[in-house]
Amino acid sequence: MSAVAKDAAPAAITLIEAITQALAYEMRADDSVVVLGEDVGVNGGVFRATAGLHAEFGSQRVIDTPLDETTIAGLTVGMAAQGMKPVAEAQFDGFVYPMLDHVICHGARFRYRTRGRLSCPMVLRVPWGGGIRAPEHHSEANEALFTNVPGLRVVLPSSPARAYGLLLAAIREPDPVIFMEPKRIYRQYKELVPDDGEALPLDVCFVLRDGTDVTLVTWGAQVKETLEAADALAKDGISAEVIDVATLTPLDFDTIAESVAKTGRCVIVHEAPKTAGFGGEIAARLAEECMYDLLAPVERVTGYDTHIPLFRLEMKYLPSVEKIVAAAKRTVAAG
Amino acid sequence: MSAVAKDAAPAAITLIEAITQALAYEMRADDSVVVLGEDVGVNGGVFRATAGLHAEFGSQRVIDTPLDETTIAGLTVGMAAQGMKPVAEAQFDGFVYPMLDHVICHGARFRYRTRGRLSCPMVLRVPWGGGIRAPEHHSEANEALFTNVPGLRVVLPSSPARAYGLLLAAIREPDPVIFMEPKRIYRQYKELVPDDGEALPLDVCFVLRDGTDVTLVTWGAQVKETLEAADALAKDGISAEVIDVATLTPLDFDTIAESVAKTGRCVIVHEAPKTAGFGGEIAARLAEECMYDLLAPVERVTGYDTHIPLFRLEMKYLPSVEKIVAAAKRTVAAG
Amino acid sequence: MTVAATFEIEYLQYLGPDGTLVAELPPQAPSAADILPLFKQMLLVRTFDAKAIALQRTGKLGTYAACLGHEATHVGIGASMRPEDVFAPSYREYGAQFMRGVKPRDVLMYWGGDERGNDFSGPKHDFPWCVPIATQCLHAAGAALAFKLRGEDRVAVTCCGDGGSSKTDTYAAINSAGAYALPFIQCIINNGWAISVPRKAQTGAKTLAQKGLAGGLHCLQVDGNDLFAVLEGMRRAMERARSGGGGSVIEFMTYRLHDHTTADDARRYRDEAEVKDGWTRDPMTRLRTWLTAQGVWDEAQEKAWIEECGQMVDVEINAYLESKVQPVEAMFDYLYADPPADLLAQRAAAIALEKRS
Amino acid sequence: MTVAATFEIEYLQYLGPDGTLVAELPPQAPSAADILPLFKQMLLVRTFDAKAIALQRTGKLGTYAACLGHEATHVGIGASMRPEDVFAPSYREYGAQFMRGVKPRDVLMYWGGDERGNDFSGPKHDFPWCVPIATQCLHAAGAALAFKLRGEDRVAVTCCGDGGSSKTDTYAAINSAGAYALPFIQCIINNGWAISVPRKAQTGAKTLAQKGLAGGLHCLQVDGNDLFAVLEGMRRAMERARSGGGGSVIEFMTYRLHDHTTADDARRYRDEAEVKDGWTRDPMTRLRTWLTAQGVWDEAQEKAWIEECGQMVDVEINAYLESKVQPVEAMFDYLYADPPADLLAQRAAAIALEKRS
Ligand SMILES: Cc1ncc(C[n+]2csc(CCOP(=O)(O)OP(=O)(O)O)c2C)c(N)n1
Ligand SMILES: Cc1ncc(C[n+]2csc(CCOP(=O)(O)OP(=O)(O)O)c2C)c(N)n1
Ligand SMILES: [Mg+2]
Ligand SMILES: [Mg+2]
Repeated sequence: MSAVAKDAAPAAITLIEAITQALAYEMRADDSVVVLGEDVGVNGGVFRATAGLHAEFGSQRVIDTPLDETTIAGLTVGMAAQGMKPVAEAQFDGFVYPMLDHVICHGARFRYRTRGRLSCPMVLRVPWGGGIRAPEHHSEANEALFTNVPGLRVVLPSSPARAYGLLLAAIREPDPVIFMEPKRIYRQYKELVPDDGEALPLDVCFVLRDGTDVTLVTWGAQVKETLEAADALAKDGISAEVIDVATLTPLDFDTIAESVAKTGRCVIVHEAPKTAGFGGEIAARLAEECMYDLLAPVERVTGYDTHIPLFRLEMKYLPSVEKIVAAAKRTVAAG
Repeated sequence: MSAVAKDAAPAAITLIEAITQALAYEMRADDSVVVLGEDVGVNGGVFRATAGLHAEFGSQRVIDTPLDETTIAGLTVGMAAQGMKPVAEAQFDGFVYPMLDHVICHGARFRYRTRGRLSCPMVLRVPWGGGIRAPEHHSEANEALFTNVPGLRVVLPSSPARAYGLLLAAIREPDPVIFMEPKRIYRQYKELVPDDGEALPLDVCFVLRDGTDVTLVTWGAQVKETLEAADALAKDGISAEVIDVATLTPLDFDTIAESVAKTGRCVIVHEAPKTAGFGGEIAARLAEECMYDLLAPVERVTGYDTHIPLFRLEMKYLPSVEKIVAAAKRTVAAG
Repeated sequence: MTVAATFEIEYLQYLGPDGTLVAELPPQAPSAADILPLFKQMLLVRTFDAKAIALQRTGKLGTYAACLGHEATHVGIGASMRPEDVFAPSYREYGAQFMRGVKPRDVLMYWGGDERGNDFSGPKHDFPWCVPIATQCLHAAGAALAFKLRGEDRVAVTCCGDGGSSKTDTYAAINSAGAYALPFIQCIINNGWAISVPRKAQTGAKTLAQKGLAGGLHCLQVDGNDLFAVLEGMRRAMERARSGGGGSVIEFMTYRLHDHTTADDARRYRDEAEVKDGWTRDPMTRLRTWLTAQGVWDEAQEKAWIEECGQMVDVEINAYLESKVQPVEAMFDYLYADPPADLLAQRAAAIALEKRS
Repeated sequence: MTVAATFEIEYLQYLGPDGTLVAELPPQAPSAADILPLFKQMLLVRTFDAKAIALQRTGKLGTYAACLGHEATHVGIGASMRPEDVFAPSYREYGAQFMRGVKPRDVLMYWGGDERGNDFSGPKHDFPWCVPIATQCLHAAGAALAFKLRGEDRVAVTCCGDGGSSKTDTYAAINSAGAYALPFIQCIINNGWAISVPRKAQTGAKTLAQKGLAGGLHCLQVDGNDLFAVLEGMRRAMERARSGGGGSVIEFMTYRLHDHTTADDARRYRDEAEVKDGWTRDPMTRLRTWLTAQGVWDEAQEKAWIEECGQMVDVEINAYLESKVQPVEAMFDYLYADPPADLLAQRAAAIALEKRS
């Protein structure tokens, strides 16, 4: 309950607690913010993201929905168009598909369609990605569903502090935000995240580590493996810069381009399938805008072009430190 | 009706007539093929793709559905898993979103999920793209919804002959195929398409024109503008090779790579929004695999990162000959 | 036999096709004098509709969805709402929207391929036209949920067709309206056809009104060509919604006298005889007969009014025809409140391209 | 008042919670001797369930969805089907599946994170477990449509929960089954909870059975803890389906005696008192009492049988525990009938990586 207690002394918190803290902060600050989804109420969400919110804000602000994702998405869009700021939860990434129609045809279009008369300041929170030994459809990395859709912002934090700051920004954003949460690192580590209501910008990539030989670009849970890969590379004398993209769209390509201008090499790491994953977009921008900076071909370390397997095999599907290191070394060897 | 008459003398037909011809051919050849969708029956489809089929095959084979895309997709998947070969129609690209859940979670997974016990030999036909002065949601180029999904094949023909051959292949394919039809060129021109039941391969790109200076890669309706751009470039002494990707996934990258190895330059043309459009994947592959062949940065000529406007402005949104020519010339000027 | 539940769905009809009353008017029925402006409104709608079709036929409008035959239902729905209520239409209910301040020119702009039609002159909170069938129903439910959470005395009204009643969104709207006891009215406008698919092919349900039972809503079927029945049905549903009694589903039985849209040719799938029969239940004729019998309307008045309607509509048409196409940057300017840098670069490039060509 | 339609939903219950008959058994009810194997099956299911939970608690299984309390419903559904019928389960109806030949080891493989569980020993045409709620209902409707088009005498049976009855897919399945008059049975297994959301929060509908009215299906509510009621309800629906009478919706009133899954802690949201009360309606107890009263069952038999069940389940558990993990290439090998070249290259790379590490 501490995550929602108003005057709790700052304590180190996990990523999921940072989500709760951001939700609670903004619900206190702005009456129009409501949370809705399956089991978000008394139960506090299957991942406990909304733990304590029902107790503090009641059923008028923390709303259990009937079990239907179309319903959640449609109600969210409708409420948002009428002056509320709904934060909807998809229980798992694999259940987001029935939400797409309302998000794409309406959420992403209300402002455009009505020349600004209506808008859709909604957030869709989506626990995202594999690696938690969960059942089928609890492990998808499907950000590419959203990244080709104009009018959306697709955000994927990878630390407690960034989760807090980016979620605050997402809720305050006047346009719809798809907020994907790397569930594998929900409870991976704690960090001190002051509950100061400070949002982080939705239009920048975060450079997590400076380096000179190769740029490792990633987002979400893979930030962990990527940083570890940078450590391993350092041991071999390779200096890797690590960038957490954080906001996939609209993309802050400048930060990536600057880094590659310096390093001349780039490895993109993500857990979604390779083909037409968002990594392709970044590689494409490099091919278009940074060709003369590149000393070596761009590499992508990604999930395979198959479905993430059930959990007995899933770790073999995901990008690993080993795979990232090998790719980085290839770029260094190449030029 | 001629398109479904069995012994009609071969006549030049349009792309949409080639679709009808392929459907009729395969329905005659294979009893398990059925067609379903909204208005596909007596009405023959809003684009007339199923014109005459109801008269020839009856309501047991040509099935009007209740007005619900979830229904169409779910029934299709269920029927396909039980030994039928349903060819479902989404009336327009903008109505495909409620179909995604069944297509992605089930159609693309039945074989994988059951280790081959069940499968899903379905085709989803989707009239695709803009430029016909239609109402809202009748003009989307949303192939990127499908290209990051393992287990699907995404096909987009661009001529009557390729529409015929690729649709036959799609229906015969034992796994699900998303068959997107460039509605802007449904009736653009006619060509002789013998009703010989010959399928075209689903794993190759088609080189429509040989060239030496720049490779223009495109699909769907933009093949028209791209060929015209090649003509215009030829007048300026620039020899453009034109590739119709046709099957986006699984991608035949080899054909593209070979061409770029020869020309050293590549312009990718598509009407979907640029960011995270499928063009990004092709550019990424070039950055990864063909960097040393590239004489100039890759260019993309695409829709803008906004929704295709209603029809008063839509042509300004779409790639034009002028934009393609300019991009190709930039690549030539660059190196 | 133990019975778990029983249900009964009422049917309302007062004014029969021949213009005489088939049942006593409800106590709350408007007087002839009060009905008259609504009849005039119906005539205005019909005038507009005919002119819009003509515009399309002469290439001056894109695809247009006519509302011929739906006037009593549409106008009755519009007349039953307050400005602060929210309306979530499909793409056909101009008659309801005109009563809320939407102008014919807005309709024409929309079907003329210009987004500004959706920035219409009606209530700023009303939803725009909605092409993806029945998705608007869930938006209305979301609006109703917002009203309930904020304690506002407002009702969300939405329309879908007989085809739309098959759409899962309609069920979702109905079910959530029931689950949250929302101030919500689902109008199902049963005009017999969903493009080429007849009502009976949509569902095995005997009535479309009974779709509401799946969500525990109050269900009612009314003669949608009888303005009195429309008004009484809406009155009951509004009263229930405003008094915290929750949502309703009303099925309006009407008939699509025109093609589905101007892009459709109904002769492919629909008997001329059926259409002829549809005309015998025309909502205008019966109301005209009744009003004339009541002595508040006559041929001369009708002629004068129709002329006036024509002039009013022509003003609107001219406003539409004279409207300038939006500049190319309009496709960028309304996407985000705070447009990202890359998009602004694309915008600049598009403008530059315009200038060049 | 003119009535457009009336509906009545029957409730079936024969064997009350105390094990005595509350109504005369239907003529088609099985004899005590014929019921006995089903009771034994229920005991087997319960034994399996307890052992599966224990396996999960000791880290030898992933998340598992228990079926404690659902045995009469599940076994009754399974017993009512023919092998050639198709079953489209959710993720909980092992009791029905075991009767169709699915083995406990298949269930364990699935929840143990191995796709081979879905290549189960049951009918090759049955659908696999389905995680996206209620999507299986539409697959069953699709199967039923295939049966109807091919003129096969087969019925498609599908299950969803009380939560699943809110899902738009369920409505879509019901509506299409009605529109095409399909041989289709929608079982709604109302166990009171959808994870933490109680039945009453799902919908304003008085019964879940009435969801079927929206599609014009026959609707029935039965006591899902009374095997006789389950069998009779299914018998009627099967007869209707086989005779071309179309689809049915049956709501089975039961209770989830366990947490939602082993990943859930129901104490967060559910009163212990309610669970205690749930146990008073346990489907096993009442049937045991009745069978004992009929003189076909006694404590000794039960003891012996439960021991036998334990042994049978242990064999299955061992088969599961001893199963080898699939090789890495398994994630590539079942994606396409005809795998594309790039995928084969990824497959080769994955195998190479395996060999290296
Ligand atoms: C989701 C979706 N699918 C298909 C269409 C194409 N379409 C437009 S109108 C229509 C029929 C609608 O019929 P009905 O709901 O009865 O309303 P009516 O047009 O008769 O008023 C169809 C299929 C659409 N607009 N949206
Ligand atoms: C589309 C979808 N949304 C959410 C979930 C997560 N989830 C799994 S089971 C469940 C509750 C199901 O309740 P009910 O339908 O009553 O069936 P029960 O588990 O009680 O048998 C939820 C929300 C899911 N599996 N699929
Ligand atoms: Mg209709
Ligand atoms: Mg339940």
